[in-house]
Formats: sequence, C-alpha cells, structure tokens
Amino acid sequence: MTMPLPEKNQTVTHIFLFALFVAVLPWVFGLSRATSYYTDVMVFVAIHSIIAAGLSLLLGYAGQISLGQAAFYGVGAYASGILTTRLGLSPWVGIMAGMALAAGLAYGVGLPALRLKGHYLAMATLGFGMIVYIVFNEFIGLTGGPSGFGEIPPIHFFGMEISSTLGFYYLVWTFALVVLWISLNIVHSRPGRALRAIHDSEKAAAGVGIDITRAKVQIFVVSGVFGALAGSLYAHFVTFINPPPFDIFFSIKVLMMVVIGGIGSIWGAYLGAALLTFLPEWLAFLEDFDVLAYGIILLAIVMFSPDGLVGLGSRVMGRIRNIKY
Amino acid sequence: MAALLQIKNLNKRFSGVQAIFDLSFEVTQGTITSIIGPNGAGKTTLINMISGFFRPSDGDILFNGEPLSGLKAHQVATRGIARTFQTVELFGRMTVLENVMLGCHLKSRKGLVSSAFRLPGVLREEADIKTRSLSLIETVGIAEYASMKAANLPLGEQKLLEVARALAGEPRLLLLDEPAAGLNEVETQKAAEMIMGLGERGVTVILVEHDMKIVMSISEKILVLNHGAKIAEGPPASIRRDPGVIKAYLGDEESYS
Amino acid sequence: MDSISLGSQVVQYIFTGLTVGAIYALVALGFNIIYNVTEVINFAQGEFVVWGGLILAVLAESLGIPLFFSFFISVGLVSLVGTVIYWTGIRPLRQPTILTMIMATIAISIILKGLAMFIWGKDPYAVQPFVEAPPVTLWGAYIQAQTFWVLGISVALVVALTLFYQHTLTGKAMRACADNPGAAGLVGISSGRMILFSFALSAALGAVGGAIITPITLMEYDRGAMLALKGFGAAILGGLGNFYGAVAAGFLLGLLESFATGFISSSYKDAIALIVLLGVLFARPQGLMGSSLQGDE
Amino acid sequence: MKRIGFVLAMVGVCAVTLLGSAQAADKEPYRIGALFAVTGPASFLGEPERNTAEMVKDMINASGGINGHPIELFVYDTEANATKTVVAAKKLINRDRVLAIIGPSTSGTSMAVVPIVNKAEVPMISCGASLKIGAPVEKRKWVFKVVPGDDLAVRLMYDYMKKQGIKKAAIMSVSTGYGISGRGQLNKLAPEYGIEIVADETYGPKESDLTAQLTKIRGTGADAIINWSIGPPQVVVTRNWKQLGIPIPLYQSYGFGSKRNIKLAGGAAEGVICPVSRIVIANRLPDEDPHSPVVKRYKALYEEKFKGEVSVFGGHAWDAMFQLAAALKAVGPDRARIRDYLETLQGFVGNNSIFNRSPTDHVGLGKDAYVMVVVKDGDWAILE
Repeated sequence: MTMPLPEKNQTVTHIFLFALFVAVLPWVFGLSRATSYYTDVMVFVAIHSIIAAGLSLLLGYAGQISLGQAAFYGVGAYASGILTTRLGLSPWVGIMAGMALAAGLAYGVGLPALRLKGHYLAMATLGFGMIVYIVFNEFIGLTGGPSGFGEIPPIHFFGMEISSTLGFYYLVWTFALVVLWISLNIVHSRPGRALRAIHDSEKAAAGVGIDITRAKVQIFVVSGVFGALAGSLYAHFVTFINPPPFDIFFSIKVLMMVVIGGIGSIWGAYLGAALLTFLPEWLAFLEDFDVLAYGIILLAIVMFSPDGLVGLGSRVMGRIRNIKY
Repeated sequence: MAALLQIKNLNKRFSGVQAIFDLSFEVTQGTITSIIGPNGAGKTTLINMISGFFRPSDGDILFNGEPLSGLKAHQVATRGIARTFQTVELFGRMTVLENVMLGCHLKSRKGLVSSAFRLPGVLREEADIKTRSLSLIETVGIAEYASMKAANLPLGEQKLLEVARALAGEPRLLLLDEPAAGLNEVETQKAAEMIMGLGERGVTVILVEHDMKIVMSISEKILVLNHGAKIAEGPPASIRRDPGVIKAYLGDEESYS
Repeated sequence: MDSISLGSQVVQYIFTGLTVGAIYALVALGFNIIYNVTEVINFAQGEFVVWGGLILAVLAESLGIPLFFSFFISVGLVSLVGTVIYWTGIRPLRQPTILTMIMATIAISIILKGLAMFIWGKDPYAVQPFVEAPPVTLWGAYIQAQTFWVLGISVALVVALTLFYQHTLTGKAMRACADNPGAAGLVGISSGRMILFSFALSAALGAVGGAIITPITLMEYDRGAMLALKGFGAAILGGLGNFYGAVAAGFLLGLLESFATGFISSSYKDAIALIVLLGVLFARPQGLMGSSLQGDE
Repeated sequence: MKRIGFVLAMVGVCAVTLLGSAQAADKEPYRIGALFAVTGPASFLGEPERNTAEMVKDMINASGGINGHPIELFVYDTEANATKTVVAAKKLINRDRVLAIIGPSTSGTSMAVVPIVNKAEVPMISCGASLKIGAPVEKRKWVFKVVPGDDLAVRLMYDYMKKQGIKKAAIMSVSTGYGISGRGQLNKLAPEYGIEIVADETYGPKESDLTAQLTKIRGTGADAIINWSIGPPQVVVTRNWKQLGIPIPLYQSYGFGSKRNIKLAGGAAEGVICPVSRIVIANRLPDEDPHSPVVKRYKALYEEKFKGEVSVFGGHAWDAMFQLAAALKAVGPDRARIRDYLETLQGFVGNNSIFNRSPTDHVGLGKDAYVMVVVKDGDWAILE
C-alpha cells in the first residue's frame, strides 16, 4: 500500500465532495418509497463509520488489533444514557463524559495491554470487551441490566430538538465527516507517520526516537474516544439501550468493517461500515439463509480482494485506465 | 577535547555467555572511531547497548557526562544518539522521503491533538520537515528515488537511506553498523566518502565495519574487540602493527595491506 | 431441607471444573494444532465441536446407529469438514496474511453456523450418556458417569497427540513447522499438506469434544462462538502453540469458573476468569512474546 | 374420528382458499408489519411467532380476507438486536407503509421501538413480556401487549409453593432479558408469600454445566429450587438436579412448557413443577374452559402445518394477529381508529387470557394466564 502524502487541499476537497454526496443522499433515497428507509440505515452507517475509523487508525496504521471496541461503544452509550436520564444533564455533557470515560479506560487498559503482541493483544482486548459487557449486564442498578432502559432524550442543537431521522442524519454525518477529517489529518501528519513507522519496524521506530508505547496508547485512546462518540450518538438516536448491541460480536463486526473496507485506509473503514451495514438489508429477502449468504460474501471478499474494497476499487480503476490508453 | 561518550567497565551476559567483558573506552567529540573484530566479538551487542536496545548487565555508559543506563531506545535517541542497523531496518512500506521525514521525528514537535485538528503551524512544520528531508536525500545522493517505496530500493541505496534518516535527527553521535556490508566497490567508495563528510560536519561517528580499506582510511581511532574484550585501541597506524591484533584477527585477513 | 458439607462442595466444584475445562482444553488444543503450522487462530474451531455433537445426535439418536460407530463416523465426518474448509476457504486465499486468514476463518464460522441452522434447526439435541450408569458418590459429591468419559477421553487424546508428535513422521514434520513458525511459510507443497492435515486433525479433535460433551450439555447450532472464545482464552493462557500449556490452562479456566461460581458469584464467574487471564497476560515477562526492544534477545 | 375431522377441515380450507383468493384479489390489501427474532438468541420466540403469523394470514386470506381485503404481511428478522429492530421498524413504517406492527418478540427490542411507533403514530402489539412495555399508558399511546407479565406466573407459582409449606427458596436464572425479568419478580414478590430467598444464582445462556450452582444451593438449606430460564440450560439444570440426587423439588419457569424439554431431559424431568400456558395442556383442558376452543384450534392447525410442537410463544402472535384482524374488520385501514379499537377491546378470548383493555390499561390480561403442572410419566399432569 503506497501512502502518498496528499496536499492539504486534496484531502479537504475529497471530504467536501463526499459531504455533498452525503447531503443529497436522503433526497435521492426519498425519490422511491423502496429506498426511503435507507436514510435510517445511513444513520447507522455513520455511527459504524465513526467507530470503524478509530479501529482503522489503530489496526491499519499502528498495526495493533483490538477486539474490544464494542466496549467503548457501550461506554459512550451508557454514559450518555445514564447521565441524561438519571441526572437530567444535557446530551452534550453525556457525549463529552462518555468520551472522557472511554479515554480513561483506553489509557488504563492500553498501557499494559499494548505491550502484548498479535494474538495475545487480541485476547487481552477481547477479555476487556467481555468484562465491560458483563458489567453492563450485571450492574443492574446503574445500567438496567439485560432489560436496559429507555427514554433517553434527543440532542438539542442551538435550541433545536433533533429527533427526526433527517435531522439526526445530518447531525451524525457531520460528526462522521469531522471524524474522517481528524483521522485523515492524523494519518497525514507527524503522529500518523510515526504510527505507520511502528507498524513497519518497531526497532527502527525506536531508533528514530519514537516512543512506541506512548504512540500506541495514544491512538488506542483516540479509537476509544471515537467508539464512545459513536455509542453516545447511538443512544440518542435509538433512545433505548440494552447490552446486546455492545457485545463482542459487534467488536468482531467492526474489525470486519475495517478489513473488508481495506486495511490501512480510513476511507476503506467508511466503505466497509457502509457495506456491512447495508448487506443484511439487501440479504433480508433470503430470510433464514441470510446468515449463510453473509458469510459467503465476506469470505469471497477476503479471498478475491485481500486488500478489501479499496484495493478492489483501485484495481478496477487501474484496469479501466489501461483500456483507455 | 572532552569525551562525548565514555564506556566504563561494561559487561553483558546472555544467559551465561559473556558477550562483552569489562570494556572501557572513550570517544572524542567530532571524531570517527571504528570498532573491529572477528564475527561474534560483540560489536553489534555494544552498539545495541549504547543505543538503548539492550540493557548492560553492569557497567556505565556516559554520554556527554550523563549516564544512559535505564533509558529506553527512544529516550537514548532523544539524547542525540542515532544509529543504523546491520540488517537494514527501514520503514519498507513508506516512501524514501517519508523514511527521512520520520528521521526528523525528534526535531519536530506537533503532537496528536494539534495534528488532528490542523492547528496553526502544523502545515508549516510539515513543509519544513519535507524541505529538510529532501535536502538530506540529496546529500546522500538518492534524490531520484524520493517517492519510491523504501523496500524497493537497491541494497546500497537502502543503506544510504538509513544514514540519511539517522542524520535527519541531527544527532551528536551516529552509530553505523556495517554500512558497507553487501555493497560493491563503487558503492563502498561512495559510502566511505559520505562518512568522511559526516566527520567534517562535526558529527561524531562510531563505525562497525569489516571492510578494512574503509576502516583504515577514515578512522581516527580503532578499537579492536575479541570475545567481548578489548585487545587493542589506537590510531590506524598502531593497530596495523599491533601483534596481538594481527594474531587474533588480521592474521588470516589476506586482503589487508 | 437439603445440605452438603463444604468438603463435598469442593469435590463437586473440582469435578464440574474439570469437565468444563476438558472441553476448553480440547478446543485450545485444536487452536494450537493449526496455529503451530500457520500462525493463525482458526475462529471456526468452536463450530467443529457443534458439528461433532450434532452429527453424533443424528446418527445415534435419530438413525439408531450404535454409539461406538456413531462416535467415529461423526469424528470422521467433521474431520472431512475441516478438510473441505481448508480446500475451499483457506487454500484459495491470495497473499494470505495472518489478518486475512483470521477474517476467512471468521467468515467460515459464520457459514458453518448458518449451515448447521439450516440442517439441524434451532432446537437443541440430546445424546444418551455413553454408558447408562448411576452417578458415582465421592466424598459426598455426585459425579455423573459421563464425566469420567469426558476426562478419560481427553487425557487419552493428549497422550495420543504427544505420541503422534514425537514418534510419527507426519507429527515430526508438523513439529518442525512449530519449531520454526513462519520460516516454513504458507507456500510450498509440503507445508500446504501440513496445513491441510492440521485442519483435519483439529476438526477431529473438536468433534471429539462435541461428541463427549453433548450427553452432558445438549448441543445446538449457535454454541460454537462461545466455545471458541473460551478455548481461545485457554490457548492464550497456556501460551500459543504449547500443547501442555493449553491443557493445563483449559482445566484451570474450568476450575476457576466453577470455584468462582461456588464461592463468589455465578454472575461474575466469567469476569473473574477473564480478570485472572488478563492478569497473567499483563504480568507475563516481556521476553516471550513481548517487545523485542527491551528483551535480552 | 379426529383424523376425519382434519381431512374435512383441510378440504374446507382448500376450497375456501380457491374461493377466497378469487374474492380477495380485487381489493387493496391491508398491510401489516411484524418484527420477530426469527434467528439469534431469542429464536425460540421469533420462529413460532413468525410461523403462526404467516399461518393466520393465510387462514384469513383463504377465507376471503377482511371485508374482502387480503392481508399482506411484512415480516423482518430482528435477531433480538435493538439496532436491527429499529431499522426494521423504520422500514415497515416508511417503506412498507404498514397499518400496524406485531412484535417485536423480546422486551428489549420492544422498548427500542416504542418511541418510533409513538412518533410515527402506528399501532403496535408487542409480543414482549416486560410490564414496562405497556405502562405508563401516557407514554405508550400506540403500544399494546398480549403477553402475560412474569408476575402472574410467579404469583401462581408462589401460591402453590406456599401451600406446599415451602419457606426457603433458591433462585437460579439465566442472564438474559427473560431470566432477569423473572428473577426480578421472584425476588420482589417472595416476601408477600412468606418465602425467603436463600440463594440467587445466575448463569449464561450457553452454560454447559450447572452442577456448581446447584451444589452451592445445596449448602444453603433451601426447601425448593426455582429455575427461570429458557432453552438448553433448563434441561441441563433438570438433568444436573437428578444426577446430584438433590432431594428438594425443582420449579421451572413457564418456558419449560414444551414436551421437547421433557424428552431432552431423558427421564430427569419427572417431578419438575412449573406454571404453563394452556396451549401446553390443550388436550386436557375441560370444555367449559373459555379458552378451550381457541387453544385447541390453534394447536391443531399449527401442528398440522409445521409438523412440530406448538409453543406458548407462537400463541402470542396468534392473539396479536386476531386482535388486529378484529380491529381492521371493525374500523378499516385507519391507524388512529385501529389504535382506538385496540384500546377499548373487550372480551377478546386469546390463548392465555381474556383481554379487557381500557385507556388506562394497554395490556388488559386476566390473572389466570397459567396453570400449575407437574411432570409425571413423561407428560404434564395438572396440579390441584
């Protein structure tokens, strides 16, 4: 994977074009009744993209695996939900608190865990995710246990209540685009370069003075913060939370989003999130066979395009270009 | 002149095997010092200890009068010690330019938050790093490869790139671990000239090298190790005549003259 | 009114822990067999257990084939499934990196689960114990007869595996891969055959686990993921690639869970086992798998 | 006799199908949405519910639809996952433009959909059990419920236990919504019946062995064990209870009410006491029981069509479908009027209960949803 350093303007242009595309999408969906609910699906695409962007930074750039991202997602959701419903605080406070709590957790877990390598790191983060899930289930007084709790208030934005799907769509995509911008900035700058360096050679990275532990923990914290943000947005959109959406299988799903989208590409994470969120909708007509088809499609992508959708796309583009000349 | 690096009674044992035995020596600021010795003499182990990759079993390493003991590799780098690796360690999936820009890591400041939000100054610093890196690439003579992936470079250029990357951190002490190994005649000559140039720029160099032509022609001082212990130390002329050295090491070295 | 002495409770917890732990150990061994050859964690490992149990249930209960034969047919069939998985899901991978192989095994586990749901439906299946016998009383604790089968077969398998790795040509070849992981690489005919064999063997091992545990626990299509996770925990705790470590860690996890249930709280038994696991991981000296930067080489 | 009846019924159904399809085809179909956990951890609920809803739809369409309008049923699998359920609910409302929604299957997913249907003003009949789904009514304007709450089952069970002189009980429950709901009621209501809870153990839905929990309970001097779970663990606990030779009785939740569980337990289930829904003991219901015709009809139709045992959960979908059909028949395709009809539904005989709703009670269930039974000779025997 080559990683050319795009000029600043290029990144901003790309994001701007993408933002335009996202902005008109609901109106395109609205043209047909069959696709009108895709706006709702796209809300989840945005939420999933935010959490996948965090893992993409960690896995695709720093080369560190995490199977515990759902824990941060849940921490954000529960922090938002509990603070707004129990204490009547503003959702914005809930979002900030969720991110702060996730950052603290990521720091506390990352410091010992990120010294581990490969499968051991996978197990450590998996274990962390499972423990947090048990907490969601068992701290019934706080979390409502398996039954969860509802009536989480919607977000207010300059006095405007954002409770319609379309309103939330623009809000959540604004967040997703800011996260995209931040992630690309990190990737194309000194700290991002340091992360990729660690991925390539830890020895050489230490040799040029990169504090490897610090860099890894830092980016783990960033991924945790993104996860918590996604979780808070989820809580305020759905307005009800219980533990299952935050189980370890969601962590694995986020991992699949990143890998299927194209590892080492933030855009890939967004693409992967979109595909894995839409795929079940497209496969719903298969009824009980959808799981089977889902697995087969995933396997096919891994098999025929190991560098994910981004790799597939660039190969297709390359072929088209070859035809032209 | 004051000693930039002082090694005092240094020992290193690997599960019972003594790799470095009671070694002491000094390196003067602005000089080129070579460390030679047969395979397994402990040369690379010594480099690894100076650069913080290994911890000494006992003994002291003083840099600029301050002990380096207990520092991790990246902290040693922060003090102004850069190194290259015997088996080239590049960031293979990144471009030549990016590799050198990474070398500037210590000479740049912008952290995660300011970078993430593109706070003022980030782009300027990035541009500065780029300019400096490009000029370094030119200095070592691999400018035409700037946008090539490091892993795809020929070996000679990879070695030069490693030096450029090390220099980017503006080190006071540069540790070169066999920079000429695997290079052909022409490349070796090029490397030797470049190392000489470093000395002239005021960078202190410690060189581990098997190629005696280079060692003899550019070193101001030579340290000879055998089985982890120092057997001789001095200017090339005296080492050339040292009977102990000839016996232990140079005796079978036909190419030497 | 019913009561039981503390001593009897402890004995009961030990046997419960060992029974559950035996399954974790078998799954962990399955992980290791494939890991040693490919450096990959096969997340479909839990599905082999499920298939082993379900096929046995169909053969022995529905078709009425004697249990002894059903057992071996089931193990053979699942081992065939392992082979098919290798041929269709692992071998065709282009530029296989560890991550893509892991993704592939996750996708395969989804497919196997979907197939199991399609073939057997969602209801659980039961198998009669291998031998109908009343529970054994031991210091006031009741141990069901099947527990001894589980423990006996598990131990026999570990012994057989050890002999296999030490005394057969194939075993030695696989051990060579284990001694020098990565160096053997993922290409080349002989290592391809080793990978194929490792899939078949670990599938067979999983099937045995499923077959011996189903008389105790029932079996249904979606149990695989949880088994895989527990087994993964055991494999990691024991040290990846280390067979004795896996067995010891499997039993240890089982015992931890059962004692945590008995003396602390069943709600937190998994959390307690995980905290111990993480504690061991964090305390593990860096030398083995930790950072090569600070290590003594 | 019975068989001939069946054959006649089938012939009748076929004839009506032919006639009905011709009749119903010329009118605009009534669109109904359904959210069931067909796969995933709560498939034991969703699968029979889906089957039943489809079956009822076919029955109604075969008999000429509702006032000549056929029913079009849109079923989506929620996998018991709130995220999926929310998307599916939006899909039903925005794309499929359904008149009303049946389901979701679980309490958690039902709670996730409550704000959506309230906002979109679409009537919903949940198949979840939690009391919170139907109350408070001010916040549940468009939400109704057909499943009896766990409190009814717990009260019936405690009542029986009290008569048996049980003073100390040990609870075991599965750590899912089903188990936690029952566990909550068990703990809450115990003092009312003078029962002391001496142990409160939980376990995961994929637990393979429960002897540790049972052993711990043995040390507490309990007079009875109450297990509240569904799926394999309730069979495992039954077997473990027998194997350990525990001399105190084992009570199970109404989820145990399936012949399959008795069979899977392989003889160990003898003596297990549990509350069950009438559908489980349909064959033994006296004719004077007002539920008898509904229950017997449903059981016969379901078991004929799906070749499997009818379950208490499918009955919820049956009740919900017929309530909706009644509403549509009375008021036509108008969401607000359907809601009003459902809110004032009176004397509707369902599988579990006779529904009498009001603007202050969106559940409207009677107190006699369950019957206590004991397993005897591999079958259910009604107690008392």
